[in-house]
Amino acid sequence: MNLAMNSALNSTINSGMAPVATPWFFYVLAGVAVISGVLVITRRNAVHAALALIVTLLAVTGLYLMLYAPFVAGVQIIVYAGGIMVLFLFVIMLVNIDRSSKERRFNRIWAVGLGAACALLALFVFAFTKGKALFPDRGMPLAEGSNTQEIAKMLYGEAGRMGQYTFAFEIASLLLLVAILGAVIMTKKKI
Amino acid sequence: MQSHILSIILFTPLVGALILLFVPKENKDAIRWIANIFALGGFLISLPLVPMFWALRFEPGFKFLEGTANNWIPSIGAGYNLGIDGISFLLIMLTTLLGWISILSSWTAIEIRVKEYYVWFLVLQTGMLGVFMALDFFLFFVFWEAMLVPMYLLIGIWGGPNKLYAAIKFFLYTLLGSVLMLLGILFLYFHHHTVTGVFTFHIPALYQTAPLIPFHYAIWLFVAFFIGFAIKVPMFPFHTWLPDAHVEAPTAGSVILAGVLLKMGTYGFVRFSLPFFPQVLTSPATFLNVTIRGWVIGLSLVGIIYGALVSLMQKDMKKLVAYSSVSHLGFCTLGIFVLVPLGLAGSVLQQVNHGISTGALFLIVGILYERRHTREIAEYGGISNVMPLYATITMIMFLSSMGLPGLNGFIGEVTILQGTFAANWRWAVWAAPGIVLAAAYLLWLYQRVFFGTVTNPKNEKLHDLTPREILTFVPLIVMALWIGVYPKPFFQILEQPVNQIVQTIHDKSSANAPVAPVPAPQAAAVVGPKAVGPKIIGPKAAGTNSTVPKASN
Amino acid sequence: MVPITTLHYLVVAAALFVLGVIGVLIRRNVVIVLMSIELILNAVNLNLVAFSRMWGNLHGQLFAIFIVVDAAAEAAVGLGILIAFFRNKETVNVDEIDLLKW
Amino acid sequence: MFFLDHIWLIPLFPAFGAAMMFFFGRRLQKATVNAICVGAVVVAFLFACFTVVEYTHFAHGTGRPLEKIVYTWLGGNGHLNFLKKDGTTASFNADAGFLLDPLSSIWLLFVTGVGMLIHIYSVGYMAHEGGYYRFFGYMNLFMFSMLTLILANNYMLLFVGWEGVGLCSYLLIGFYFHRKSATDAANKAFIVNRIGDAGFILGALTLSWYLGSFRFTDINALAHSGHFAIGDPVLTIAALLLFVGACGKSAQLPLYVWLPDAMEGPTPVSALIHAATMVTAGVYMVARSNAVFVLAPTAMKTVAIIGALTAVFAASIGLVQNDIKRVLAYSTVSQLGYMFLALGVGAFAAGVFHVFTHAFFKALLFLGAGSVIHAMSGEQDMRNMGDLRGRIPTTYKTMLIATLAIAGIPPLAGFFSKDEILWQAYRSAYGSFPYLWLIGFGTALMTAFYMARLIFLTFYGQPRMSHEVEHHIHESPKSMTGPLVVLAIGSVCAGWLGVPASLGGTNAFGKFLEPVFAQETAASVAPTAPQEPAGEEHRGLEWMLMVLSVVAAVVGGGWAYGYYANAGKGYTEPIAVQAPPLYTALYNKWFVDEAYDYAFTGRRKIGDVRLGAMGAGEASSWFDAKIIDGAVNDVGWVTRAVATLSKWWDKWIIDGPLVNGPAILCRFPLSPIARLFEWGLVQWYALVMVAGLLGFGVYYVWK
Repeated sequence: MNLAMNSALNSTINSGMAPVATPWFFYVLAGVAVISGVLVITRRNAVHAALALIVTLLAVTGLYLMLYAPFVAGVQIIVYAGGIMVLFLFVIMLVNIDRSSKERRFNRIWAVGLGAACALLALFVFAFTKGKALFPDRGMPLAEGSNTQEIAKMLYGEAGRMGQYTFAFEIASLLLLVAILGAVIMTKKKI
Repeated sequence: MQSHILSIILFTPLVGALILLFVPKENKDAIRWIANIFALGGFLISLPLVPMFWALRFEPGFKFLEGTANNWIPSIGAGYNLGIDGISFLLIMLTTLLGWISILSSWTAIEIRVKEYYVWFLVLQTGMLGVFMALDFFLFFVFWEAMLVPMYLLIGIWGGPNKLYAAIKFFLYTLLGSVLMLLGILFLYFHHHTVTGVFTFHIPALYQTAPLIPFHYAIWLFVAFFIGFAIKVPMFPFHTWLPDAHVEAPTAGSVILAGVLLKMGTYGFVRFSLPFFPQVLTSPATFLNVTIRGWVIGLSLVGIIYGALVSLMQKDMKKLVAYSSVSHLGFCTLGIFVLVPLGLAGSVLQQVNHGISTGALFLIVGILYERRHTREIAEYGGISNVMPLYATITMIMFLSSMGLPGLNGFIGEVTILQGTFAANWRWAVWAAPGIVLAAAYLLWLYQRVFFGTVTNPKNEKLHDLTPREILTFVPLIVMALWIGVYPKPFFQILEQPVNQIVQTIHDKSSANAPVAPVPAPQAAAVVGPKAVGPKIIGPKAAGTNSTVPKASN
Repeated sequence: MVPITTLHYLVVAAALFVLGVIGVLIRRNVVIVLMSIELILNAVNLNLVAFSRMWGNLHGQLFAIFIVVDAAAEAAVGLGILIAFFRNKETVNVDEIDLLKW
Repeated sequence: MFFLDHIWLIPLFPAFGAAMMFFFGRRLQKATVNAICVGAVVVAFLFACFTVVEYTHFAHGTGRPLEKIVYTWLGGNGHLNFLKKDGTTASFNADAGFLLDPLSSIWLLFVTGVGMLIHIYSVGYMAHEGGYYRFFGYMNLFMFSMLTLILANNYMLLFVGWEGVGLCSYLLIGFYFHRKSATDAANKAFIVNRIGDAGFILGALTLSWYLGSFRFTDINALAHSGHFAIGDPVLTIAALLLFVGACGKSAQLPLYVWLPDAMEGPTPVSALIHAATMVTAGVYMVARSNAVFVLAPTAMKTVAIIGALTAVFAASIGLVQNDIKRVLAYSTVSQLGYMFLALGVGAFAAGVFHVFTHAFFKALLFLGAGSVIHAMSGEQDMRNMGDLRGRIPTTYKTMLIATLAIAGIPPLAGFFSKDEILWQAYRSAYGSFPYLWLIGFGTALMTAFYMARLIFLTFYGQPRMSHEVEHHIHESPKSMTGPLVVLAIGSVCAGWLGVPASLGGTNAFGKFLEPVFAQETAASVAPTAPQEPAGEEHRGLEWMLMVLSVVAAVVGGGWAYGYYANAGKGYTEPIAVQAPPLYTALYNKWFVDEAYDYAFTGRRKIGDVRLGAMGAGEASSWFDAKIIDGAVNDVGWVTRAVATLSKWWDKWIIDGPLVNGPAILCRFPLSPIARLFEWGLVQWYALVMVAGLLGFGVYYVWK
């Protein structure tokens, strides 16, 4: 049943449905993401950096949507933009931002770091140009409508059987639990 | 049919220990209450086992089995397998009872590091129970070693003035035995693989293959296991860790040490040495014209008399009781190695009796120690003037320990002696002086401590037993009287396993002698579909097998 | 106009990745270092989702979700450490966190 | 059949009393204690009487034993088997079962009867003592154990009572526990008894191993079955081992030493335990095992010889003792020797008869002595007594009767039983033992002498006590004199139950016991022993022996009269005058205690050497500490030495040039360079990671 549906969907999509958005939409989102990424690492004020990061995340969310990944996009908004960034903002408020905003932004070896990063960028560029042929022109289409169900099946299983990722999922929840406990214990004033 | 009562009994103390970890260490009374509740709970939880076991007491084999073979670490063939028979059942009940009593007795005795003390004690309790329940050698060894550490800490932290010496001696000495035993276990493990092609630590499976070991290996294996267990018992030349450990250990530690830990050695003899090496036990003279069994029994007899003589001259009460353990355990090992069902039954019963009586003796010494902080006999005298109730209870337990009929000690001793008579009357005659000397050292001790007038002014103000202390003795006295007056249920519980053990020894040793090994059908069933059938070890092995003599009953 | 291929996304992801690396390597403020790590993780996520699209199955997306979980855990613990540290040393500058230097 | 069916209740009455004392005694009034404890024994006595009456109806003169099994005590469901000597298997089994036959009936009656009287006596005697409830608790516990002993139907249950009475004896001897001599005596009693007990238990186990059962009825049946030849070695060994037990309990050579010391206990205890009941347990046990003993002539001979030697040995010591209770104690040992002599020559009934009569007059003597001591405010030394006959007349009269009885003056009880023994020894079926008769005769002479000496020193002569004591002398209360009178009647009349045929009697006592012993006597006589002499032919000889022993009694008494009748302060002992070395030896009890202390207990050293148990203990302790533990510690020392060596090697060789050398090398020229990579900045480490990443990337791209 599952298989049949998948193949049916694939055939309809392959038969020439257009991508969700036009290319310029991609360029806009990519540009926003990169520019606000630059802001994240350059802003002196951490609050500003955090806001820039939120923008980046939202732009990346847009990119996810363009990639037929609505569920991941949702997670991205809810967990990242909603949860993690609030956490960051709280922490920024807790720690002393006045002082850090007056000090040097970069450490002493910033030049080396920048050089290394540039080298990395160069490596990427080189790799991409060299390996361009490896990537197909258009991606395999995915069923957008049933995306969440499909993910759910893989995560939770169906018809009483464990899904492929159920165990990993449980482990992940345990990881979160440990992280929560760890965070609580570390931030408690007196244990 | 799969009942989990054994696991429940086994892990109740451990749960208590885990819960104690979350109690703040300043809150000593809460810690004591929780530890006591879990110790008492451990005992109460084990009580349902009594009717359950009683219903099955005539069934052959192990009961309340848990887990299938090799289910724990399949890759090496280790399993979480529990199961008990009458022998382990009695020892388990003894362990839960003594565990509760000794934890109860520590209420006021332990004032420093209370939390750690109780945590370790409860861990120790689980370790001991595991030893008696495990049906997998790997699991057995884990528990065997697991209870070593808590005991080491109990002696080393809460012990007397010379505690470090005693603790390290105890640890190293016992570890030496454990290492030898581990080597033996590994040999059995690989031998099982050689014969059947399966790696497993499952004890019932090893029962099938161990008797096939060629004699000249088996004898060394026997010695390895023997030393491991003999140190634990302790038998005559391996006993010197015992007085030191006892003298330095806290009261409850001594109670558990004497009451349960020593039984692990004798339990090992019964559970492993006998069924694994029938060919060694029934072999003719091997060393200096005496059979292996003769040597072991000789050591037991020497232990009986020697322990009694040494305790006669002790000046330290705890040391006296410790050496008396050597003497009593000599009776136990004697009963085991006469290889007669009666002797074996008496030996197990005597182990229980020794746990009750000597446990109580250590409690008794501990009570005086707690009040006066000395164990020198010369420091006391006339105690029955100031502590009459204590004196009465002491008298009862002394009588139980020296084997007065109507109390428990007699039942075990006379059963062992009757069994010994059936094997060789000379052995019984040599054991008899132990009975006389037991009366001598205990009564002399009693006279010096309790009789006379109070000569030491420090003893004038001693207060008699508190209700809590009385409570620690009541179950022991009840058990002593019960076993003494109506031991039939105990004999009924023991009948089946001891007959089975002796039967297998005689069967194996006679069936095994000249023929090539044939795995019993049960072995195939145990090892499952992977069994590749018998692998004849080769002409060399067959040749050596043929030199194994017939059993000479 | 050139159709948007997987490579486009990879380029964007690479850019974000490098930005994140730069942030990790040169910023002194620990908070911003942590944010840069989030940036790196996002870049990886973007890659995964793009590859998921490329191969036409959902494993990539699932990995992305797991990485989000991991990011959340990492942020929680990291910020916890940060607060504990800040309470003791009154600083959030990463080059002053050198207690283990010797 | 109510009483026979509930025979197991008899021991439980005193057990109940003891339990009450154990749990509540401390809080009870003396009157309540009396009601419970004395009441329990009275009830037990009445119950025992009814039981025996019912038993006589049950047995109809056949003497068939009544067995009542309450529950299985030792043994499970019968699957605990062991190999007998002949290779067949037998089941390990001992019941909590009771056996009533003529033998146990007699013991039952006199134990409960005498016990009851002594309990009543104790109410008066112990009235002013501390630990009243404790005393009666122990006494009741003793009654329980003794009744278990005599009613048991197998050796193991008998052993329960056997050790139980030993324990009670221990507790009661040590009743005045603040006195070291008392506790020493208690320990001595228990430990010496334990030696006997070890023998007993080995004997019982031997029997079980050989015959496959602990039960008396089974063993008797097997012994009668004719499967076993007379002189069977295993049975001989078993009988000898059992006799070791009897020696311990009944104070025979060489284990008699505890009994004289046992006089440290309160006097009623001496009367009940160390004269009338417990010490006869050995006799009971040997009589009970007669079937086995009869098959073992060597053992019988041993019993007879030991008995005779004990009799004369103890009597000789009794001649010169000054402590009134000690004289009686040695007298008891001596009389017990008589009993064993009788058993040893196969005259079981005569031995039992002497036990029976002895219970009355010896209990009476002890109680009378207690009354004297009571009157003398605790004085026990006869040298400080004298001329008491007018001041405590009841005591005097009753004690006189007892003395005449024990000396063997007709027609008092002792005459019949003692003469029966002497006659049987003389004409014994076990080969002729005129020597034994001679020893017995000499003992009779000595008995008369020391008993008369006791009476004259105590009740005649001139008063030798201090004035305060003299002032306080008074007759004892009714509760004490009452039992004395009853026992005196018994001492007079008990013998009439067994008037021998030669004196025109019917020997009812012997007839009653006949079923227990009859077959055995016949069986044993058959092959070797000479034909039993016909009564008529030997009647003259028997009369002659009777007259001889009466003459001996009179002569002994007359001697004593000559020496002691007018003893004043500083009177002389005739033996001390005529044979001083002998007197020293006798006065010091032939130095047996000292010899034992040197040889067996090790309480005394020979020079610097300590022998015996304590010597062995010291040697073992030294061996343990120095050799065994020394070896263990030496192993530890060697390990440590090796470890120290290793440490040195480690520190100066391995750690020095080999480890630190390169380290120094690194530190000086190399470390500044290396430090570039490790300078503690987190971001530097991150940079290294990025470099690594780059490296990998480059590798994969250009590969």
